[in-house]
Amino acid sequence: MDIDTVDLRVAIGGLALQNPVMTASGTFGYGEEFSPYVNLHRLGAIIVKGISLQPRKGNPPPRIVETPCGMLNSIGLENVGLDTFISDKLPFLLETRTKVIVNILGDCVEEYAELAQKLSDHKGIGAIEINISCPNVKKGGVAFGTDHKMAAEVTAKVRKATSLPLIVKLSPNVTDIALIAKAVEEAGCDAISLINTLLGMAIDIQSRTPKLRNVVGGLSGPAIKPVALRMVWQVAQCVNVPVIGIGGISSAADAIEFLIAGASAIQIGTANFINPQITEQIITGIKNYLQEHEIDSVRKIIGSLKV
Amino acid sequence: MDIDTVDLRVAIGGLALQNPVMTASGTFGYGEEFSPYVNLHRLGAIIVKGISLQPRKGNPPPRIVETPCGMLNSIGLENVGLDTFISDKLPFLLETRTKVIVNILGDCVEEYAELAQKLSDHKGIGAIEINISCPNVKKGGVAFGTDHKMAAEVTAKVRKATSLPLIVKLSPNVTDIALIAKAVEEAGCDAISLINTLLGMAIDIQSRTPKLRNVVGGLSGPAIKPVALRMVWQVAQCVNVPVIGIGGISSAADAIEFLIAGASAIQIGTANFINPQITEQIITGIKNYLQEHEIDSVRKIIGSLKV
Amino acid sequence: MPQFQKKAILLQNKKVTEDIYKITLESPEVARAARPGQFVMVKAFNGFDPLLRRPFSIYQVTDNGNLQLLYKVIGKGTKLLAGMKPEQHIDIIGPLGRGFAFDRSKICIVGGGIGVAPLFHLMKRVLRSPHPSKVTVLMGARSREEMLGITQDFEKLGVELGVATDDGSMGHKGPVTELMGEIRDQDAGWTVFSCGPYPMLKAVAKICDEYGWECQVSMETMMACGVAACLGCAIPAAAEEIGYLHTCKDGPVFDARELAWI
Amino acid sequence: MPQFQKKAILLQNKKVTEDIYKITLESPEVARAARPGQFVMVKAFNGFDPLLRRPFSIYQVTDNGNLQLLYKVIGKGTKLLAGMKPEQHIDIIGPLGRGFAFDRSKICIVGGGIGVAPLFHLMKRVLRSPHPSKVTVLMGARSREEMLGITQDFEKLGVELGVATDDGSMGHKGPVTELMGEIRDQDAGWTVFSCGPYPMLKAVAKICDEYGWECQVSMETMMACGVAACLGCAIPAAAEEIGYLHTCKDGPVFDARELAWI
Ligand SMILES: Cc1cc2nc3c(=O)[nH]c(=O)nc-3n(C[C@H](O)[C@H](O)[C@H](O)COP(=O)(O)OP(=O)(O)OC[C@H]3O[C@@H](n4cnc5c(N)ncnc54)[C@H](O)[C@@H]3O)c2cc1C
Ligand SMILES: Cc1cc2nc3c(=O)[nH]c(=O)nc-3n(C[C@H](O)[C@H](O)[C@H](O)COP(=O)(O)OP(=O)(O)OC[C@H]3O[C@@H](n4cnc5c(N)ncnc54)[C@H](O)[C@@H]3O)c2cc1C
Ligand SMILES: Cc1cc2nc3c(=O)[nH]c(=O)nc-3n(C[C@H](O)[C@H](O)[C@H](O)COP(=O)(O)O)c2cc1C
Ligand SMILES: Cc1cc2nc3c(=O)[nH]c(=O)nc-3n(C[C@H](O)[C@H](O)[C@H](O)COP(=O)(O)O)c2cc1C
Ligand code: FES
Ligand code: FES
Repeated sequence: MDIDTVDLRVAIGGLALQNPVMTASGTFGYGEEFSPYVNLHRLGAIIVKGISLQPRKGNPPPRIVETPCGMLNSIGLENVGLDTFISDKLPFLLETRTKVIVNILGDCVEEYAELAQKLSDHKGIGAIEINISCPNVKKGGVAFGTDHKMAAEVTAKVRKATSLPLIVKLSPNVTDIALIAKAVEEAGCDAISLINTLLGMAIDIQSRTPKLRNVVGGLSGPAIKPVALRMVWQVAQCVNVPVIGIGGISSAADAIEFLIAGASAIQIGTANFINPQITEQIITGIKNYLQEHEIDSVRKIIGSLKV
Repeated sequence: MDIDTVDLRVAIGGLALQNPVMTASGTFGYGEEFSPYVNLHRLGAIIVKGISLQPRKGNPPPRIVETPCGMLNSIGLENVGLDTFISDKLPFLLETRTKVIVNILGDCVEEYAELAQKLSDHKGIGAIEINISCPNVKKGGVAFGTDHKMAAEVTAKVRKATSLPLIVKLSPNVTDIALIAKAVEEAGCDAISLINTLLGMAIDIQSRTPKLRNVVGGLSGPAIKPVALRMVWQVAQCVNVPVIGIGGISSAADAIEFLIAGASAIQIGTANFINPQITEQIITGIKNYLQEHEIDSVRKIIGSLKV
Repeated sequence: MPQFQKKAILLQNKKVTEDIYKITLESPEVARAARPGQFVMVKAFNGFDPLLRRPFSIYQVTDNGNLQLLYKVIGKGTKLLAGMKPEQHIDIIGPLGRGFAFDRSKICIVGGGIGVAPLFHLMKRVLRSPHPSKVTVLMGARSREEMLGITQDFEKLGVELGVATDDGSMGHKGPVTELMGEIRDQDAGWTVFSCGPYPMLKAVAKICDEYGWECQVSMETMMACGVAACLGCAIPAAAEEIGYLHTCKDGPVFDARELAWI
Repeated sequence: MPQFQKKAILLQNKKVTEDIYKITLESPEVARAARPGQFVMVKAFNGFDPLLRRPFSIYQVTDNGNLQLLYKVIGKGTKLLAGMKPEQHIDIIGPLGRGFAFDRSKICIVGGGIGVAPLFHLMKRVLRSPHPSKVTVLMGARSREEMLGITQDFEKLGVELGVATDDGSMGHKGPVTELMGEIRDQDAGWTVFSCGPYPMLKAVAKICDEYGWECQVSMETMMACGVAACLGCAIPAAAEEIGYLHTCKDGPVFDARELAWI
């Protein structure tokens, strides 16, 4: 089979992508930061750092710490805010051939809805991804994503506010990921992405203080891959909307595992830090795998796990 | 400070240990397997492979797969069963100076209770640890440990069946670990150990089959340490019974992190496979740390995290 | 059965073919205790990635009393091992498991590829025993190059080899098991000792069953501990009431009739 | 500002003192683009443990156009780096960040320990500029041994050094900041360029503020990406409305007045 006949295109709830490889929110800045290293035009989609209505300063440092095959972060959702994003960051992104997905976050349901609505006014945005791992300030700070009712509520409100393709990004810190997935599907999302980071912690034994100033943070990187893959498989089996796999993906082989488990596309997070060229290498790697196995379209391996 | 004046003794719900270092269930066989490598007399306690009323054959292979800084297992609770344990395994263990803790598992509440009661008849058993990560067969196979009511029920029933110190070992695959911890405390346990393994998965991309025959398995090893430490810290803050920290501990520094986070003792699991001498090395390492910091008792660092 | 955890000193790490290496380790206690068919668990890398030890059969104990392993570079762990240099330390546990039982007098050794590893140790011990047995060695490999890599030491012992290659570049073209028929008529009552890929071992076991020969096979499964603690190395037993045997303790050498061959 | 991800070739990895190494890398593009005070992100290990790249200041670009780093062995990453041998490849990203702005004419360099790393590159460039500035170099170290390790290249340039050691085994006994007072009276209007441990930099910043001198400091924070994407390298800004600056993009060299010094 000729390598050029391999078809990498996938569709995520109405959004057509040239290939299934996206960058995960918070790990690829606003795209521009990686332009010296990657051909941005080749990516499936760029998902930008989570945006809130107002700019946020984030948590005090230290904000990151390395752990075995992983890292903890407590960035605290620092971002430039919606207005600066639209004026300073979006124009550069829209010049790429790649789809732009805006990750949004808020303290309450209304904030999410307002963000979605305002973003819908801007041409060129491919989709909205809602980060529901944030605390619901009106509900005592419990994360939206850990309660299926809150998760459904925020999804439904955002659904009403926009006609853009809507991706809901799930938190893995739950007993029953399928329950949350079904709830947000029913509430009207077009796709589900998972996983966000696992809650973790590290301690400096010399000073007996937490290594993160925020005490706890989100675990990402290869360490979490087995958990992410399991959750993607569970969710892909119980929803009808496309699933996007995230968590520790650091090679084409990793990405292919998620596709086989049922993900229609994947996101690369922490691996961008270690190898800024990883996204392009994974696109090439998926293509080579398909050619070697004489499979003409990536869509044919999605959910093809034999159990 | 003289190294010999460092006091490593801790008490776990009435069980006095010469030091806080135990071996985690399922990773140290029945003790004997490690006798060529470790001086078993030096350990705080040996926790044996989970025992059921009847022998169990376990899951079909492959049962283990390596992951980044971790491993997945789906042993399927293979064990020799209560009777053989008592007749063939226990006598060897009772000859050591080290406390013996029996980890138990069952398909239903009654089985746990019966096991606890029968074990209570045997002199020399230091404590019982209940593994509530097993599926409750009568409740559709949902794990006891993922529902606070089921967790409390099995704890209460076992509590009635034995007067031995009772440790409940929690599953980390839950939204709110504190909720489960408080429920089993209220149901009468003497200590809480955590974490058991995180549910994970791996796929062979050549054959497109799961790498574990059982599809999913339990993730253990250094990869899970940040999650385990976070959960230990959360639980230690909301219960009054002693907490035992487990998860990825592979060095004295790791063990000390858990003690500082609030664990009164710790268990070493996967690290035994990589370095069979690790338990003794960790005991020595804790002692050295205390001496260097001029702390005369390990009890003084338990829960000493400054936040 | 003495067992040790020791820091062995790497003496030599020699490339034998494109992807096969022979490594010589100084570890007197382990070498002294090692019997043919046993293995060691090797940790040749710091850090936790890769995490687990890797099992390797004992290829031989050299005349100087050193331990030798023959290994094929497959993935991360063996790649790191291949990069190691003399004087570095390698943490090993061993000797582990149940080896070959070879008091029989008519021995047929059947090896496939890197599966030769435990068979050379056996061969040497057999030749040295007071009543040397009648020995036939049949060896399979992908190609002439691989064959030369795995048989070179056998040739030094002066034993005669029946060889088969997948590509026909040396000896019989086809699976090594096709050579077993040839010795059938020579004489009855061979005991076969075999190691190689699972499909080959399955075929060897079947042929032996047919011919009424005894058959001992060295098996591979994933292993985490190597010391019978994790129960990860389960292998289906022939007897259903047994369920699973464990490769690290009940094996790696099994009587072929003990296993289910599914 | 061109930036690259390149496989640099290790040319030399030389032990300078007990725990300080100087590593020379062939990476012409990065070397050509490098300005004093900038850094590179280094991945010198395969596998995911350790996972993250490590940031190192550019110590100098040698006369042959090679990149040189001076590093202290602290933990896993630097230990692995110290074990690397000539001809091995090291993946680097750089040059990164904002370097020193040194068009001023009266330059005082204040270094502490391994904090000397970015200052030597600066020193060389300053001496080569068409209107060479008046330069004073003040250096602090724990001991004579460490001092000799970090100042040897400065001495080759023929610059005069004020030195201070913690144990008094060389030069002034006490913190290097105590030497700053001595040059105060000589003349007004120094611009100070400093790198070293946080408490030292804080003291330097305070003294400069008092004396009315300009002060540029090279800061260290944990970094995951080095390219302004992760926002992990936050450092508190003096101006509350700014909140945090980011060491990899706004730094690592900051005007001391930009920072909060908490
Ligand atoms: C008892 C026994 C004896 C062996 N003797 C030899 C020998 O003498 N020479 C030789 O070349 N090989 C031998 N092997 C196989 C050898 O252990 C694997 O090739 C090696 O572990 C691969 O490691 P890796 O990191 O290079 O590969 P990886 O990339 O980690 O894995 C590749 C494959 O190697 C196997 N493997 C990986 N880790 C383990 C493990 N912990 N236990 C078992 N299998 C594993 C798996 O099939 C895996 O899919 C033996 C295996 C066993 C069980
Ligand atoms: C801009 C910048 C320039 C630097 N320049 C030099 C230099 O020229 N020479 C030199 O010796 N050191 C320099 N450092 C410090 C150097 O990065 C650390 O010493 C090194 O990363 C330690 O790695 P390790 O694996 O040996 O230590 P570890 O055991 O991993 O950690 C020990 C300590 O090193 C620091 N560290 C570890 N990883 C990172 C990271 N990714 N980012 C920042 N800090 C980290 C932390 O304080 C950590 O507690 C610089 C740091 C920064 C931020
Ligand atoms: C430094 C950092 C910042 C992140 N910021 C965000 C964010 O703003 N919004 C979001 O939805 N996820 C955020 N994430 C989560 C990632 O998008 C991703 O879900 C997670 O890191 C797991 O993938 P990985 O293991 O490939 O990194 C962040 C992750 C990291 C490491
Ligand atoms: C191979 C294996 C078998 C295990 N068997 C049991 C068991 O029978 N009962 C139990 O409560 N936990 C069992 N566990 C869980 C461990 O006791 C421990 O909680 C877990 O592995 C996390 O610790 P670690 O990261 O130090 O291994 C097992 C773990 C492994 C790796
Ligand atoms: S490898 Fe652990 S029991 Fe056999
Ligand atoms: S290190 Fe990632 S933003 Fe600075």
